[in-house]
Amino acid sequence: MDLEYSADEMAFREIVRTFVRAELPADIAGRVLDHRRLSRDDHVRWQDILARKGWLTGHWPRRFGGLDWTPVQCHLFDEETAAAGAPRLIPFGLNMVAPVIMAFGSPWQQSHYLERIRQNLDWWCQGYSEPGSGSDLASLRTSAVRDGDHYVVSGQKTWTTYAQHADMIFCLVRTAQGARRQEGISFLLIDMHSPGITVRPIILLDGEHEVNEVFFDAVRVPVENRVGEEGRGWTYAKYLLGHERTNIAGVGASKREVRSLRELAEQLRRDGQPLARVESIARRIAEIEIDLMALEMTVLRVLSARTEAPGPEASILKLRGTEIQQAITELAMDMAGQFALPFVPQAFESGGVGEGVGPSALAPLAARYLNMRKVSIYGGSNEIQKNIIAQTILGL
Amino acid sequence: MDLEYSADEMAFREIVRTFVRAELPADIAGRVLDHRRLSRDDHVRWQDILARKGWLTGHWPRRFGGLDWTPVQCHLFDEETAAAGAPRLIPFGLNMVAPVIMAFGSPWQQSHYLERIRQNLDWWCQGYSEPGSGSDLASLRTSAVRDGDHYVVSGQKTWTTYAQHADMIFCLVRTAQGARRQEGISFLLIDMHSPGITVRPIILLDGEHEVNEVFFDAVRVPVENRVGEEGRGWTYAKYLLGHERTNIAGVGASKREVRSLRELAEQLRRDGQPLARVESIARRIAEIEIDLMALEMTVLRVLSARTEAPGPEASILKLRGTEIQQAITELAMDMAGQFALPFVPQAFESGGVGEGVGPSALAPLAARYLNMRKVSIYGGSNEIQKNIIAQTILGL
Amino acid sequence: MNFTLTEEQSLLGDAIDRFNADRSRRRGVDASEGRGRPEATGESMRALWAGLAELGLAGLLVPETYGGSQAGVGGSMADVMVMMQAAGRALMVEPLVATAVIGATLLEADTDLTRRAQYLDRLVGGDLLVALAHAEPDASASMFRVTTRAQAQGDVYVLDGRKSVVLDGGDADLLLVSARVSGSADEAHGVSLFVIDASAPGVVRRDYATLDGHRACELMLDAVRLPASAMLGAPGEARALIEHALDRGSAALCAEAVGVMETLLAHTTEYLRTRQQFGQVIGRFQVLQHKAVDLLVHLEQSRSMAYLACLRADAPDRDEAARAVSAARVSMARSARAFAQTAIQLHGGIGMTDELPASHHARRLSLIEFWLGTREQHLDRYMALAARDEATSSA
Amino acid sequence: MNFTLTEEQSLLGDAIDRFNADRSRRRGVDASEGRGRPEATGESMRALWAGLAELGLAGLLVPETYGGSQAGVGGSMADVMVMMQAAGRALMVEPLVATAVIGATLLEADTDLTRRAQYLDRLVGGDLLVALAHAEPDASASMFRVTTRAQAQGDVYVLDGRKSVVLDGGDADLLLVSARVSGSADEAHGVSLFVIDASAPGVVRRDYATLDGHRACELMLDAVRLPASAMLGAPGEARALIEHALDRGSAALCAEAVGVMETLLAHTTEYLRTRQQFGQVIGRFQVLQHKAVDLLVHLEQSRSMAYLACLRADAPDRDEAARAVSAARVSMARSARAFAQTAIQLHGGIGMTDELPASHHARRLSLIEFWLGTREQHLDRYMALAARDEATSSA
Repeated sequence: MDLEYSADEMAFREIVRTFVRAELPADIAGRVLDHRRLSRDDHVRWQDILARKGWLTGHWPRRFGGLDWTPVQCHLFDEETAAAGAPRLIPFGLNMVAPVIMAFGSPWQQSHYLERIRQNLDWWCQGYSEPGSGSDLASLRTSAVRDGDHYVVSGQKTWTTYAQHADMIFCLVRTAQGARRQEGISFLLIDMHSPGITVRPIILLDGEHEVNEVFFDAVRVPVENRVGEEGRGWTYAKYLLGHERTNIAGVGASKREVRSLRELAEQLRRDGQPLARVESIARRIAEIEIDLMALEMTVLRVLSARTEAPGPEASILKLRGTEIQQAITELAMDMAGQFALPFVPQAFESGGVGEGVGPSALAPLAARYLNMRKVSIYGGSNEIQKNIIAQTILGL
Repeated sequence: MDLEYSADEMAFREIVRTFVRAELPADIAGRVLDHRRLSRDDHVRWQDILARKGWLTGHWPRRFGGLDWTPVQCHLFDEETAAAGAPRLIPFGLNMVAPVIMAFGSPWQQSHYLERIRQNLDWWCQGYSEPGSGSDLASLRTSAVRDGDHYVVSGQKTWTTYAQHADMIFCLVRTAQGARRQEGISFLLIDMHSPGITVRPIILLDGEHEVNEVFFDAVRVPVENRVGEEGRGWTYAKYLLGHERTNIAGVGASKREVRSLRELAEQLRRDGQPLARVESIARRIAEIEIDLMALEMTVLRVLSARTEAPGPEASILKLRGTEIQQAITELAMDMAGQFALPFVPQAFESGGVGEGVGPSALAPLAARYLNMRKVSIYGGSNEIQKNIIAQTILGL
Repeated sequence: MNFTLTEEQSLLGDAIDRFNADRSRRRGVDASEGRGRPEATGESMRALWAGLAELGLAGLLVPETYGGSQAGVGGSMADVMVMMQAAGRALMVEPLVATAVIGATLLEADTDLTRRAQYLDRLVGGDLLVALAHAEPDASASMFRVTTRAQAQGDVYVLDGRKSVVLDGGDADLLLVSARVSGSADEAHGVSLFVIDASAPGVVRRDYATLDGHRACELMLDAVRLPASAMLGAPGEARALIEHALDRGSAALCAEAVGVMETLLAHTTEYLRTRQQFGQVIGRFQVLQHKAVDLLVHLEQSRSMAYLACLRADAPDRDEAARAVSAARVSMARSARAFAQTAIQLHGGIGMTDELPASHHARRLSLIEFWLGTREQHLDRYMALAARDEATSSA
Repeated sequence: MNFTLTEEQSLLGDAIDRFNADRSRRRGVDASEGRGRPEATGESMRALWAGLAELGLAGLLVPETYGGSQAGVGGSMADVMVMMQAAGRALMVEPLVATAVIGATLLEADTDLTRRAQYLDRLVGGDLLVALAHAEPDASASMFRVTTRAQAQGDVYVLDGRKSVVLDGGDADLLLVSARVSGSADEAHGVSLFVIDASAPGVVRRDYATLDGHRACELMLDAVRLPASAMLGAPGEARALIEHALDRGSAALCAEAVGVMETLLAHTTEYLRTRQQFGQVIGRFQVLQHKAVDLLVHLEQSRSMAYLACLRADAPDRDEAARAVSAARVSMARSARAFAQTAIQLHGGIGMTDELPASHHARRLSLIEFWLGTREQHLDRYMALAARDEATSSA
């Protein structure tokens, strides 16, 4: 038993740190650290930089062009990049569809799509939820009807994050009516530029455009774009879900945000004293920090217990990870006091148009607080995670 | 709209206060205020004093020998007696079986049993729960078989509070197997001194003997002791439940306990300072006090909205009442620090044998903390209360 | 003790509900959908306010002598409670708290009787929007730290300073500004209240939206020169008045929160009763049922505390009033936050959208939680008052 | 980074589990039922302790030179973690923390090498029970307030004072007592540690049970005369040593909590899977499922923090060690309380009875939560250390 990083791991951390310090564009880092809006281009630029270094896919197996990073290396990479203010990696290609293609994809899909993801050539999005099937994913109704060597896809997906930016979407579609609803579902890779696809923005309560409705009107998809066997999509989707949740723990980013809370506490004053010296505030920061230590240790335990993707215990990480993320923004609101109220959408643009309305660090806060309500809803709501844990781990 | 007590109400409060000051035996009040164990005799003595004054049943209608107190008068009586350290009134006769007998009992039952309750001649207990039917009361199996002008009762009740003291028990028994489980249940009044009744103590986690198992081995009960019609016991039981919960809000006692917290905070020191000056402690006391204000206002709203027994909103009072009671003892534990650990059963006896083990006010604390876990379980667990609210008030 | 509305009060509540329903119908949206924001409909705030004034809302607290509180209703905080609950139900954005509650309270205390009559007359008629500018950028635990300076120079005062998050301040005709004529930042005495025309030279307002769709402003006072008569009340002794006005405002917000919760709970249970997942309505899931129950419990507690705050805000014993109001604010703040978060969570993704009313109600609850003092500020105030009370009673 | 037990550690855990299972079989009760209290079985604590010493538990932390830590296991806090988790699983009441962890740590630091060898030899053999008497009746936020006085009079020290809630102090042969040779109550320097025979004149112990069935005592020192040699280590410089011993003790408690939670979770889910109400097992009710999930989450967090505490308690950087241990205690304290309360609630009435193991586990969790520092004390300590760390790194 040993909690310390090995010499090799420390060296790896140092290499990542040095690289990030040199290569992460300052304007992007500034926007991340100040909680401003990131453009598509910000994400692409940073991911291109990593792709050139081979680090976009450092966690992939070597046979698919990855570097076989260990779980601890992945954790260190996440921590170092997050700390420096790198944008989070858009996970849909890298961490969601890629493992499915690796495990179940055809040789062509593997050589074509994985290579393009590795080079950061495609922006992927995820076509799972539908208006009638949110938590109850298996009730999905978007249909794919075989027509020669194509499927003709019709239906609607919703809550599709960044569909407005995407080149590709991976979709669960119904190719047959099974006896069980989980049967007859297939897993398709669809070009977002195909005729018949329409994207409609959904504006969230913070005024932002992150998610979309995606409409499919007789969209023709080559059969070779089906992953694995027809009708077995549910199996692949479950495989994928295990991967998605791991990332949601978000330890690296939360550590950065706790540091930012500490800075805010030094900067903001109450009765002339920095908030850091107000006991009730200092205690809450300390408690969040301690919760985050417990989460980080749990992530490391789960990661080092297995080389395979973590199972249902990933749900625990998602639960605690999102609770901590929400606690951080709530505390920031309480620290802001009256300045929790201004809602200045321009503040999201770099340059701080929030100026003149309280401390500029607080300008995007109300929107961020509202936005963070989503983390306990998406990727399987926290209630669904608890159902999974109760059934799978506790056998209830 | 007016939040102030009327002149009449103020006068009533003064009369109660004066009486209690003069008549409540000091030894009993001392035990209540110091959280020591009360004997059967303590309860009986105090209830006799009230009975002589007619106040044991002040809340009863005049036609049954009561004084027709208004809900506000009842609230003031509860508050004044609790504040002075009076034992809580044993509710099983006064507030539980009495309303049922008033509403559904025979003239003989009304004249006989109600009069004996009014004079504090019988100690009642409640025979509802069985080993297999706790939350799911309707699954009860204790049987009553008709034999001439008697029922022969066999079976087992459990969690029977103070059965060891009781002269009478009101029981739900099964007189027939109905199509629905709620059918075929009858409501019997049984003499605890009847042959065939055995009481076995259940020792709780604090070492106390409060509850019991009660075994019925072919106990003969006169048919005239059945309340209302045979097979309609479920209706009477539901009627009763509405009454029981109201009392569980326990505002008067909680107000007394908050005062006791404040005294403790003046008495205990940390680093030479009274705890009352430690911000984190002072805040928690204030928050509990505020919660209690909200509860009291809600009780008064519910009470003044109707002269009938409150409906499902009583569940809200039970929920919040018990949460506050538990919060009070938890805070006391936190204030006690290391002195939360000693567990000195003798401390329950008056005279403070806890002496020599930290401040004597803390001697019964660990046991009280453990004991208070029960309030969210008994009288319909808080989960059951929420089910009731969801179904009855919210229509879910 | 009596929690019953008078018939007039019931009628007032109904009238406001009807007014809002009519207005929504005209706009083609549901009354409870929180689509009331003028900028969303192109209507002018002035016109809307005039409509409300006709209903008697602008002058609800104003004594009959000045044209307010007619037809047996008005003049008391109990009436304000009824009004604000209705306002909350429909997510009204008009400056009821700023003008009709806080503004009216302050103007009624004006010792310049001519001006008082003039302003109150305009206020009752809907012709005068007022905002109190009191809080400053450097937050204080007490809510009564004032560093804005009013320097006497001959027979004028020169005001310098900055006021923050002045709700409805951007639209106001009249700004009531607290400024220090003497003493240090936290001293109770030495604060005066000035009546300033919003168009006075040196007054700069930076207007912005708040997270719920209200508007607020930052107010910069740069050598604003005012005649001595601009002072409302005795020099340096405005704190008690401001505190009373803010307490009335806080009590009004407690009542507004109740209205918002009522509608949001109705929306949420309706959603739970209709949304299907896993072959049944999601309201059948016990965990969601219990969370909905938590909402109801928050609502009922908040309702109780709104009574307490509104019916005690005008108590003759100022400490008692303040203690009740701050207790209510502490309780309401916690409930408002938990309520907003839980209601969104129960709606799932759709609760996150701007499209659905739920998010609008949740945002209003956040505004109410933070305006006129945070939970911690009110808790500290409650504690200080409780300590003072104990010191007195044991003395 | 590596969370895997060595083979020897796994064997140690198994051996303790087996030992407890055997013992329970002999007593005719289930190993996990918390019926291990000697007074309940008529067994003597001495005999039980001798058995554990044979297993190597008494001397687990003692270096091999003194006869401890044999067969490739022992000598590290990682081994203690394994031991304490097993101890928690079976609710052992023997003085593992008092003697084998805290006592051994202190005695090993003895600079009197002959005495060190002698005592450690007896300790390893199970022939010496030790208790640290440090906390005093007047609680302090720092946990290091010492007012017990050791007055030098010629070549003896005279001790006067009182120590509170000395866990396992009533049975101890040897009391290790912190007392002040100079300075004021809260000063870091000036505290010495004295080795006192429990039968020394002037030593009075008032023995009592704690809420979980352990025993503790109040220790009254009334002019206890000790030779100068009774002092362990350098005069006035015992604080660092005591702090290290307490940190090891706290880390051990974190591990014990994990063991208790493991068994209690197993009991609780078993109950949920078998108890029937409303025609189904109650484990089908979603609300109860989610509460059981909360238990699991608390367990997994506590397990993570037990690793952190145990593997960092001996870190060369004492501040780092202290920060990790206090963080773990804060997290564990909250989890222990919530876990105990929720587990009882999930059991319903039966969880309130002395008869069922659940209540015994719950009570042990309460003991662990409060012993060697409350949640608030550890949080304050963590904050003070974090502040010190920041001051250093920014300097």
